Amino acid sequence: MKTSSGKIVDLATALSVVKDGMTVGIGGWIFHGQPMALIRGLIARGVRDLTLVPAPGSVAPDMLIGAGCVKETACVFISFEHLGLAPNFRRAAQSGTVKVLEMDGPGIAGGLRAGACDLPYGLIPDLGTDLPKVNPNGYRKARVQEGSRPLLEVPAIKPDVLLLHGQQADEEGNVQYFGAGYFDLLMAQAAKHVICSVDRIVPTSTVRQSARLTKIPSAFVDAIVVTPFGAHPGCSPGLYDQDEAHLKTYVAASRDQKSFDSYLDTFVRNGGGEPAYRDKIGAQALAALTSGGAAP
Amino acid sequence: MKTSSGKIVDLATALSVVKDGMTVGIGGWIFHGQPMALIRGLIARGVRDLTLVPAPGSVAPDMLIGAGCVKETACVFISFEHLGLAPNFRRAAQSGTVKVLEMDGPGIAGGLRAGACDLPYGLIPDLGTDLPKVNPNGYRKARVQEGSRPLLEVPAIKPDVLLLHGQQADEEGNVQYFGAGYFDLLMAQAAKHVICSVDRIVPTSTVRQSARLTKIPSAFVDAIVVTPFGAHPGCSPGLYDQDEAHLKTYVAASRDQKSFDSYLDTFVRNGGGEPAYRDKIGAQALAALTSGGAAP
Amino acid sequence: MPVVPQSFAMGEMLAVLLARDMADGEKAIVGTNSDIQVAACNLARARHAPHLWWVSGPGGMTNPTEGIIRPAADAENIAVAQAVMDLPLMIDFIDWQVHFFDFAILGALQTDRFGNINTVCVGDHAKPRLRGPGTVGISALCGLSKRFYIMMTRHDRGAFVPKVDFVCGAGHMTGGSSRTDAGLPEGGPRLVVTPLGVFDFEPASKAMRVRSLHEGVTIDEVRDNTGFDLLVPDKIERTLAPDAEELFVLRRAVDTTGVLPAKFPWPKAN
Amino acid sequence: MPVVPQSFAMGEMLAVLLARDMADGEKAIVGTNSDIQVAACNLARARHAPHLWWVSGPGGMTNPTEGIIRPAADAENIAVAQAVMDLPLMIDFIDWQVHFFDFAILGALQTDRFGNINTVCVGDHAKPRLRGPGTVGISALCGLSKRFYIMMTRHDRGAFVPKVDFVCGAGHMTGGSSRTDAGLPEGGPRLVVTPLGVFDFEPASKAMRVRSLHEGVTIDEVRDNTGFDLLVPDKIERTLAPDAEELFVLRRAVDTTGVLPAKFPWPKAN
Repeated sequence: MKTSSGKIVDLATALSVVKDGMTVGIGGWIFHGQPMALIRGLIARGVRDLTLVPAPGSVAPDMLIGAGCVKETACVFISFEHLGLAPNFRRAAQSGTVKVLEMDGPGIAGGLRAGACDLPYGLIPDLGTDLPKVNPNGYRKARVQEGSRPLLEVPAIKPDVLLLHGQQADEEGNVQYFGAGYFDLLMAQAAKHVICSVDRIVPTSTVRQSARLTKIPSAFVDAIVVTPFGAHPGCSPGLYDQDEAHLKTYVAASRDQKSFDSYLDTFVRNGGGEPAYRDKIGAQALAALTSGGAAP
Repeated sequence: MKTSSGKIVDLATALSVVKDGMTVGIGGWIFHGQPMALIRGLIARGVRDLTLVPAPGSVAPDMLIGAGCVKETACVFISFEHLGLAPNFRRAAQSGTVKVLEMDGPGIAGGLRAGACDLPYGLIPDLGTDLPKVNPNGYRKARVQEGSRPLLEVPAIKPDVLLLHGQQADEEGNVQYFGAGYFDLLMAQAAKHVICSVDRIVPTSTVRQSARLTKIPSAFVDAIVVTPFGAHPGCSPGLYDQDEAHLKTYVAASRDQKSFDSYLDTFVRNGGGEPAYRDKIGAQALAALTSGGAAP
Repeated sequence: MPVVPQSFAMGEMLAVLLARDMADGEKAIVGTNSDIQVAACNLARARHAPHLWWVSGPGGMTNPTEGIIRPAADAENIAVAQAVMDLPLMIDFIDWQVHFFDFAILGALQTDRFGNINTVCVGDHAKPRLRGPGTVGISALCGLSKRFYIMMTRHDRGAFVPKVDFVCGAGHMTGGSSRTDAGLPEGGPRLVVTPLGVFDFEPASKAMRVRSLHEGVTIDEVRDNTGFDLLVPDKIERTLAPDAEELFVLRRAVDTTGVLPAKFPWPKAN
Repeated sequence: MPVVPQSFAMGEMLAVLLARDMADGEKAIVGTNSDIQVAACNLARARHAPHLWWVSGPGGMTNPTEGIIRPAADAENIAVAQAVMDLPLMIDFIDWQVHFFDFAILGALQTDRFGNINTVCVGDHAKPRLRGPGTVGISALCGLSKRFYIMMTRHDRGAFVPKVDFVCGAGHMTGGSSRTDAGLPEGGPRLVVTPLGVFDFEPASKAMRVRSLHEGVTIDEVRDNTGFDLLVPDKIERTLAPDAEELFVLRRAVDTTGVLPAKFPWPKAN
């Protein structure tokens, strides 16, 4: 007996669960595995007032912020690395239009683990930083046992929806990564609903052949969207490099809101979805990213 | 420049750190990856008054207990599966000669994680069991926030020495497992000193070829002992099966202390170490375990 | 025990009875030394629940299905699994998370009227008459999964006691609402399957109740072998025996080397 | 900045200076976007510290050494690594454990007299003049490793300030014993390497001190570019420039494609 798991859905169906005001987690790591097709889809839908909890990221949180979808964002690390600071995040943070919940590695790790464990809070070491001063709800002094080092309590993090990007999945919903898994599985355990974009679908027999690559087993996945180049302009590890040229275009377009709106109108809000986006980027540009020579 | 990491040592050197009265962790899972050569070595050395913290195990904790090396043992699960109850553990627990610190999965997981994290205790759910009644130091009621489920505090577990068994290692001290890693890495993070037996040594180039199999990276390993058939009579996943015939001999010999002492005199306390042990088991028996046909 | 000669082994029957109660898409966990549990999950996957997801508790392999029943923790399961998770990644949802698993299937040294489970000891813990293997994941699986099954390969007054000597897995505790009153999530045991019959728990009192008796088993035989008063409905059902199709799939797709009949034959009639 | 034309790039010099201070058998962590850190660790491994162990913080690969400097998180490092750990397995020793790492090497938007680090913002956090990327592992690595290095690719009064606007990595805090008084383990910054010189911290006051100036750099130039008073020893050492053997190994075994000179040339003399 073979029936559909029902987990593979189109982009619109997958994103229909995301409502204004929700807390949205984002996986990946800086330019690796940013779930950009899902991000573009959310912007096209015009969701508002999101609270973001991004793993250390780049263009995914930055684009959502630049598109006006975000009320507040946790910031563990949002960077464009050698391309500079995250331009829209920077502008929003400096002008105060988006509230920043300052967070560090132990804070997100302890909070996600508490979320995954259905514990009210996690215990982390007090590392003497200024984070508790600017995020007092996120870092509370813990009652400490005699002789113990100072500790903080960090509240559980449980995103309403989590957006991930993997390289391939099977019909069952097992998602495989050719690179590192970063916080993706821990976030999936903590989140209430997990949407994962993948570049391609493969038979379950292919998944079984390299079971150690299945970083997000099907039990942790609610919806899968098959979107080739769905991590563009970031990289999809093992499949294609990040698009340096397009990222520079993006940074240049982010110099002010008007210019960035024009970028969004061209690439994201044109009504054509991912097929139109891929056309805009162009066949030669996409092909070059897959050939191993695009990295600087 | 190539020098020795100094981590590969002989059995006697590796075990010289184990002193009477220490807390000793044991890795593996039931009959999988029991570090038996290290256990036999400890018995031959005559260490006393150990406190054991075994991952769910079988013949490793049972033999140490039967040899009189143990003052008290944590018990998460000690079983001979289809071969019945762990005979020496059972006898010692029923007669009260060894104190049993009753523990469950959440207790050891929370305690090891707290140990690895240098936290004084871990928080686990209160699951309504009788464990806190018989192990009140191991399970304490936690102060609970409004609306939270009842929680327990479990103190950090930090074994003085941890004994593991992997299939192969390189000269750097990277230990590879062909099967599952169970609690071994978490225990290695929590322990103060980690000794790992392996069936064979391989070049680092071999390790690099399948880096995902390195379950215990070299940074977590203090000493490696190369002992072919070092997990016998348990199995070394992917290399040889458990020795059902010898395990039945073991169980039969464990019917009383006199009989078990005779087993130990024959197989363990004969002054010949592992070479003599392998001779006693015999070439044909060992060979059969490697051929894939020994499992029932 | 059944005096009617059966065309299937006890282990096969238990696997079939458990598989029938599983639904498509559910999530389950299987411990070490769990041949009947593995068979039940894979039988359900092969028949009516193709998207049932199960994971080897210690080994982390998900949905290993090869037509051969191997110990759930074995390395050979990696080659036929959909994923392999490291145990420290799994403890969050095994030992802490509420209702991650739809069900687990657990054996026991003792169970009692309210489906509490004991695998620790018979008699006083400080000086037990019989020292069992211990608790491992039983506390968490009984406490946190949406439901669990109790699978007993023996049904006698040593195994079915008025009150377990040691609670290592909380069932319905002392009955009624005592489980949720203690702060545990909704759940508890749903069915008890034994060589004699199938049992459930009466919704209000949460006391164990006869649901069906296997072919050839009498209610008196069950009473004689149970150390407490079972609730007995007016009309006692007869367990629907494994049918030809169930046995065909079990033997040709799940347990092709006959592990279940070899390891779990019917106990000798006494 | 150095007016003497150098036969090596700034990135190469920083890598060499850092590598020299590493000892065999030490454990280190390298974050994302850490070309100089990767080069320094692999140079030390290739020369005097063959058993130095380093792990990619986000990616989990250990000791990837291929003669090419790739981003530490990249998938291509898996094929040349000794191990690959999943991040949730690593957080215990990265974010919690005291003194697991011997050292980390960190950059910053700002550092101050006591070696505290800021990568969060310049100005008030609520309305910053410059919003930086954030803290990620810096808090834990500064707080928990046995020592750390501060590596600055610019040396000016914007980067070297009397007091950082936001402490995201605790150095010697307010100097003296303030770090351990606050309950942090022994540790803190050991060296600061910049395009102008090498700096350390005076043992009692824990204030930043000139250790050596690079060829062509004057103490006045350093004072002009540092926003606080550095401690200056009576005799100022000259930094020992990378020697031929160091550069040979760096270029022929560690950075064969020339990532460091391409990405980290000397700043233009002003």
